Amino acid sequence: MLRIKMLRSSLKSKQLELLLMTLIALCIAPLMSKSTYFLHVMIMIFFFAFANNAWNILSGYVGLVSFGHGAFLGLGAYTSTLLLLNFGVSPWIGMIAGVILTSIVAAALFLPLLKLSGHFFALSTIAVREIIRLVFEYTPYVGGAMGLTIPIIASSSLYYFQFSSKIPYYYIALTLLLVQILILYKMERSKVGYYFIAIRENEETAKALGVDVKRYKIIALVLSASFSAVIGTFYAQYFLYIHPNSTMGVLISVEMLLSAVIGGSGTLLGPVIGAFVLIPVETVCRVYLGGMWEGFHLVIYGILLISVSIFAPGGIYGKASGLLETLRSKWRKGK
Amino acid sequence: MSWGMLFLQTITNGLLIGAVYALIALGLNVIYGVMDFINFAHGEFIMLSMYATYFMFVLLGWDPLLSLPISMLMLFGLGAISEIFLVKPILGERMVIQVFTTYGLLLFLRNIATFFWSSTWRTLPTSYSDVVLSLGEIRISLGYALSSLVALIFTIGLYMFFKKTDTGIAIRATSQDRETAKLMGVDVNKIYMLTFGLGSACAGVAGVLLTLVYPIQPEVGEIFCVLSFVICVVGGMGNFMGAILGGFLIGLTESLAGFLVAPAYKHIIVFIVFIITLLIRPKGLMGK
Amino acid sequence: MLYVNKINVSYGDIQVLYNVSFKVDEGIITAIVGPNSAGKTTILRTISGLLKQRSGEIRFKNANIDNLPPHKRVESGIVLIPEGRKIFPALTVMENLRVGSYPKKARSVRRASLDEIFNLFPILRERENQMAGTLSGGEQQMLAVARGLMSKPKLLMLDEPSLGLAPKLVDSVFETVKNLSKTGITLLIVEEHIDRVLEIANYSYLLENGRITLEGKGEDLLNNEHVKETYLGI
Amino acid sequence: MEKLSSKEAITKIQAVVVSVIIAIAVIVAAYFAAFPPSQKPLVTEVKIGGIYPLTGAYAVLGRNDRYAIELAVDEINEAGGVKSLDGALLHIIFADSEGDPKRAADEAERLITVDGVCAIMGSILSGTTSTSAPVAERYKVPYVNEGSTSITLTEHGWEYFFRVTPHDGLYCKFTFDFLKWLAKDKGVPVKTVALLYENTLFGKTAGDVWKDLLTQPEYSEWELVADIPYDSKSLQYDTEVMELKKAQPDVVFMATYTEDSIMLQKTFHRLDFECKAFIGIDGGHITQYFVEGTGKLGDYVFAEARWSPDLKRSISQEANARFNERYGFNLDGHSARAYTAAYVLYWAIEKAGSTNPEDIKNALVNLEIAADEIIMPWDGVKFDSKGQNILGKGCIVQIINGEFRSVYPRETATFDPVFPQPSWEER
Repeated sequence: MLRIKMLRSSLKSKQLELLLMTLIALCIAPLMSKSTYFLHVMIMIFFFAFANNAWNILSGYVGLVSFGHGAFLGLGAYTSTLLLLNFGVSPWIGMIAGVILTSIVAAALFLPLLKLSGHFFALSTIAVREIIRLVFEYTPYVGGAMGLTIPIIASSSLYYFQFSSKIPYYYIALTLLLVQILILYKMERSKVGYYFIAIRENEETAKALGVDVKRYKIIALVLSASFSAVIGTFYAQYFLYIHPNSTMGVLISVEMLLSAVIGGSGTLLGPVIGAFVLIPVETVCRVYLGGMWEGFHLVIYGILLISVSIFAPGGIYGKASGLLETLRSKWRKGK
Repeated sequence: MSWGMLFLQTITNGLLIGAVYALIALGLNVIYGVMDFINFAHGEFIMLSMYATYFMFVLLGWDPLLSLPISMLMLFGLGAISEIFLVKPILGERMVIQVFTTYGLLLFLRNIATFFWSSTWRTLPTSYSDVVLSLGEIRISLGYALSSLVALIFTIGLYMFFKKTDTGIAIRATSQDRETAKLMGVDVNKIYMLTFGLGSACAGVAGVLLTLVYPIQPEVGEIFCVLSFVICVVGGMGNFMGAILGGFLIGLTESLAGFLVAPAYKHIIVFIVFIITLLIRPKGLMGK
Repeated sequence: MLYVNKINVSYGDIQVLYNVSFKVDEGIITAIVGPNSAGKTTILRTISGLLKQRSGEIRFKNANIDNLPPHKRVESGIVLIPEGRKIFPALTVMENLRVGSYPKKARSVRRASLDEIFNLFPILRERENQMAGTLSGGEQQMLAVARGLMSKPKLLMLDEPSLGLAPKLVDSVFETVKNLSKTGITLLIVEEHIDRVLEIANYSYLLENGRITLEGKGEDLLNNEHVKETYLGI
Repeated sequence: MEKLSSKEAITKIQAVVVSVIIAIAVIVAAYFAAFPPSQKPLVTEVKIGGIYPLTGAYAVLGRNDRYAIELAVDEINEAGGVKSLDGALLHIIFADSEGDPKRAADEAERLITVDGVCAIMGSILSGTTSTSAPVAERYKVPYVNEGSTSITLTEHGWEYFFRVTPHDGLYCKFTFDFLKWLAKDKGVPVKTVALLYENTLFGKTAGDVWKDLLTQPEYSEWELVADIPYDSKSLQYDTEVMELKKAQPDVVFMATYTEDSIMLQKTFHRLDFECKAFIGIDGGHITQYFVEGTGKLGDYVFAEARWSPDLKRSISQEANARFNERYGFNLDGHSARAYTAAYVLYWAIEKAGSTNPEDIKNALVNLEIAADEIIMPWDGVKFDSKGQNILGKGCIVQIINGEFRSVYPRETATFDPVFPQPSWEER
C-alpha cells in the first residue's frame, strides 16, 4: 500500500511534466540519432520494459512470483509464427490469436497452481514451463528442436510486420509499451488493481473483505500471459528465429524478472525504469568486456546485480522516490 | 538379460542416483527450512566444490574421498561468508529479491570459474571410479556405489547432528519459531550463518562425490539447479526427511520413466510427477 | 534488580509505551496488570530484547543492557516465557528442555537442572520423548515454564501464563509461580486475570494505554477504587 | 516488526551507494548512446566481426574457434596482410553471443553498425547463426559460417550467407558410407543399427537425417532396431543404455555433446553393453575431453571428426603443430574449420581487393579454392547458389590408445581401422 501512495504523490504535477518530456524525447530520438545500434538497444529496452510489465501483473501486483513467463512469451511467438508460415496470416492477427491461445493455455495449465502459495507457486511454474518447452522441442510440427525461421518476405511491410529499417520497430515497440502502461495505469487505479494488491498484502484479509481471490488471481494470470504473448510475437518478428529454448527457456524467464525487480516490482513504472537501467548496463558490460576475457563481463554483471539487491532491495524506483521524499522534506524543513 | 533383471537394474540405478539427489536437495532444504531462503546458486556451490576436489587431486594428488573434509569445510566457509555478506542484508525481503541476489551470485560464480579455469571439461581419473561391481547380473560402478554410500553416511551424520547435538536442536527450534528461540538464548544470527554453512557443506560433499562420476565444467551447476528445486518441493520444502524421500522418488521416477516409457520423456514425466504431487499435496509429501 | 527508566516504544509509526518506568526487586513477585492491548507484552518483549525502545534505558543488576541482543540477555539471566507458551511443537519434551538450556553456563549444569525440573513437574519426565505439540494445554504450560527455568534465570518473566487454560489449571499455574518464588527466583508476571495475580504478587503496577497509572502492594491495588470499578467489576 | 526496524535502518551510506550505482549506470548509458564504442577506422585495417559463444554451455567451442581464428589472422598478417589492399592487416573483433540467439543478433547488429565490420564470422551454434545471419543479410554484409551444420540454414535464400562446412545431411551420409565400406572391407556383416542422439537442434537433426537415409534403398540392408533421443542434461544415462541392451544392435550411431558422450561411454562399459562399433558424429566424441574423460574406455570409438591432426596432408600437420605450440593442445574438428573459414574469408578479401561488403560477397560467390590449399580433407571450397560449400567432405577417425587416428576417407587416412571392436573383457 505504501508504494502505491508514493506513486500517487510522485505522479503529481512536476513529475508528470518530467514524464511528458521523457516521452517527447523518446518519440524524437530516432530522428536525432544516426546509430541504428542505438535504436536496437532502445528497442530491446522497450521490449524488456513491456515483458517486465507483463510479468509484473501477476508477480508484482498479486505477488505470485513466476519463473514460467517464458512459456507465455513462447506460445505467443509460436502461434503468430506458425500462422504466418503455414497460412500467410499477418503477424498482427497472429498476435491476437496468440493472446487468445496463450490465455487459454495459461488458464488451463497454471490455474491449478494458483492455489499454491509463495515459493511453491514459484517453483512449480518452472516445472510447467519446462513441460511446455519440452513438448515444443519434441513436436516436429512446430519445428521441434530445429526452431522456426521466419523468411524475409518483404523489405518493408506493415502487413507482414517486417521492415528493413529499425525505425518502424522502434515506434511499434514504443507504442506497444505506451498502450500497455496506459492500460496498467487504468488497472492500478480501478478496483481490480486494489484487489490485486489486497491479495498480495494478505490473502486471508482480502478474502474476509469479500474479494473473490480466485477470480482476481485468474484475471491477473490471463492479463499477464496475454501481454507476454503480445511481446512474444514482437520477438519472433524482430529476431526472425524462434526456438523453444530461446523463447521458453530459463534465461528469458529470468530476464523478464530481473529488470522488473531491479526497478521495483509491484509498481507501475518500476519495471520500465528497471529495463532502462539494466539493459544498457548489460549491453555495455557485454560490448566493452565481452570479447576481452572469457566470462569477465558476466562476473561484473553479477556483482552489479548483487550490489543493487543488497543496497536497494525495494528496487531502484522505491529507492529513488524514497530519496526524493527525504530531499524534499529536508528542503521544506530548511525553508 | 531378462526383463526382470533389467527392471531390477533400473531400480538399483534409481536408488543409487537418488542418494546423490537427496544430498543435493538436502542442502537447499536445510537452508530453506530454517531461513525461508532459496539459494539459486546452490548448483554453483556444487560446481566450486567439484573444482576444489579436482585441483586437490591434480596438484596435490589427494584422492577425492580423502580431500572430502577439506572441500566440505571450504564450502562451509563459502556458505557462511555468503550468508554474512549477501543473505543477511536481504533476509526479511520478498522472495524476488532472494532470486535476484542469488541469480547475481550464480552469474558471478559461474563466470569467475570460466574466467580463472576456462570453460574446458575436466575429468578426475581415480583408479576406482570405473571399476564395475557385479551383483548377479546387476552391475554397479564403484564410483556410483561409493558416492551413494558416502551421501548416505553424510545424510545420516547430518541427521544425528540435528537430532543429538545442542546446536542441531537449536537449529530445529529456530526453524520452528525463531523468536522463541531467541528468547531461549539462541543466537539466531549465528544459527543462520551455521545453517547456510551446513547447507553449503552438503553442496560441498555432493560436489566431491559427483567428481567420481561426472565431468567438471563451469556450467555444470545448471543441471542441478532445476532438479534440486523439484526434489525439494516434491519432498516438502524445509523438511529434512522430505529431501531424502524426494531425492529417491525423483531418482526412481527418472529411471523407471526412462525404462518403461522412453528415455527422452523422463524429464517430462519427472515434471508431471512434480505437478501431480503438488496438486495432491500442495506442501509436498512430507510438508505440513 | 531490574530498572526500567522512561522507555518509549513504537511499532513502526504507532507508539505503544509512553515513558514507562518501574523496577523489579530481587526475590519477590512483581506483577504488571492492565487491560488487553495496554502494552504489557510490549514491555516484556522490550526487556527481553526482541524490541528496541526509542528512548529510555533498561538496567539489570546495575548494568545497562540496552545494547545486548536477546541471547546475551538470556545469558545474563533474563528469561521470558512468551504469551501462548510457544513451545517448539515438533521437538520432543526433552529437546525443548535442551533448547532451554542452550546458553553455555546453563549447559554445564543441565543434569542438575533437569532433576530439579522433573521434581517440580513429574509429568514431564513421563512425557520426555513425546512431541511437545501433542501435550495438553496444561502440560504445554508446564513445559514452557520448565524450559524457561532450564537456563537458570535470575529474573523469570511470564507473559499471561493463565491464557487459554481451564480454571482448575489456572490455579495450579499460580501455585507453581508461588513455589518458584520460594526457591529464590525473581518473577515478573504480566496478567489480565487481575484478581488472581494480585493475590500472589508482592508489588504491582497498573498499565493503561501504554502508561503506568498506579503502583503499590498487591492488596493496595486490589482495594483501589479505580481498579475495583474498571477491572474487577465490583 | 523487526522488518520495519531494519527498513528504517537503511542508512545514508546505502542510499549514497545506490545513487552512485544508478548515476554510473545512467551516465554510462548516456555516454554509450552518444558515443558508440567505435574505434577510429585505420586505413590499413580490415575489420571483421566474430560472433562466438565465449561464455555459457558452449564456451569451450567458442574459445577454441577463437584461438584458431586468431592464429590464422596472425599468420596472414605476418605474411604481409591483404596484399591487394597494400598490406592492410586483418583485425577481428570478437563478440560474445553467450550461446543465446537474442544476444547473437544483438552483437551482429553492433558489429555491423557500430564497429563497421566488412564481414562477419560465426557463430558455431545453429541457433545463434539463425538470428545473426538475417541481421547480416539485412545490412548486406557477408556472413562466413564455419561450423553451424543445421541443414536449413542454407535453405532460407540468404544471399550473404556462406557456409564453409558441409552440413549435417552430408556428414550423416558420410558416416553411413563409411560403415558400408568398413563392413565390406573387413568382411563383417552389419544387420542392425541403433540411433542414439541428444534431443536438441544438433542431435535431433542428425537423428532425423539418419532415419531418413535408412528408408532409402541404398541402406535397406540395415534394420533400425532402436531410435533413442535423450536429454543431454542428465546425471545418468542408464535408461538409454538399457534400451540399447534390449535392442542389441550391431552398430550404434551417436550424436552427443561432451559430458553425455563421456557418461554414455562409461555406462556402456558398466552395463556391459557390447556391439561391433560405436560411431559418433561431431559433438562429444571428437573432443580431447572425451578421451581424457573416458580414458581406456573410449578406445575404438569411431567419430566423424571433420578433421584429424594426423591427416596425410602436410599443410594440415603444420597448421596443427603451430596451433599446438601456441595453445598446448591440438586443433579439432571445430577449430580446424574456423581456421579454414578465416582463410577463406581472407582469400575472398584478397580477391575483392576492397573492404566493401558487396565486393567481398561477390568474391565469395566466385571463389574457388583447390584441395591442397586448405587444411581440411576436402576437395576444396566452392559455394553453390545457396552459399553452401559443395566440395566439403567428412573425416572419420578412430580413437586408439587415446589418440585420434584418421581412417576414412582412405586418401588422407593414416590408420587401418579396427572392426569389430574388442569386447570390454578383451581390452
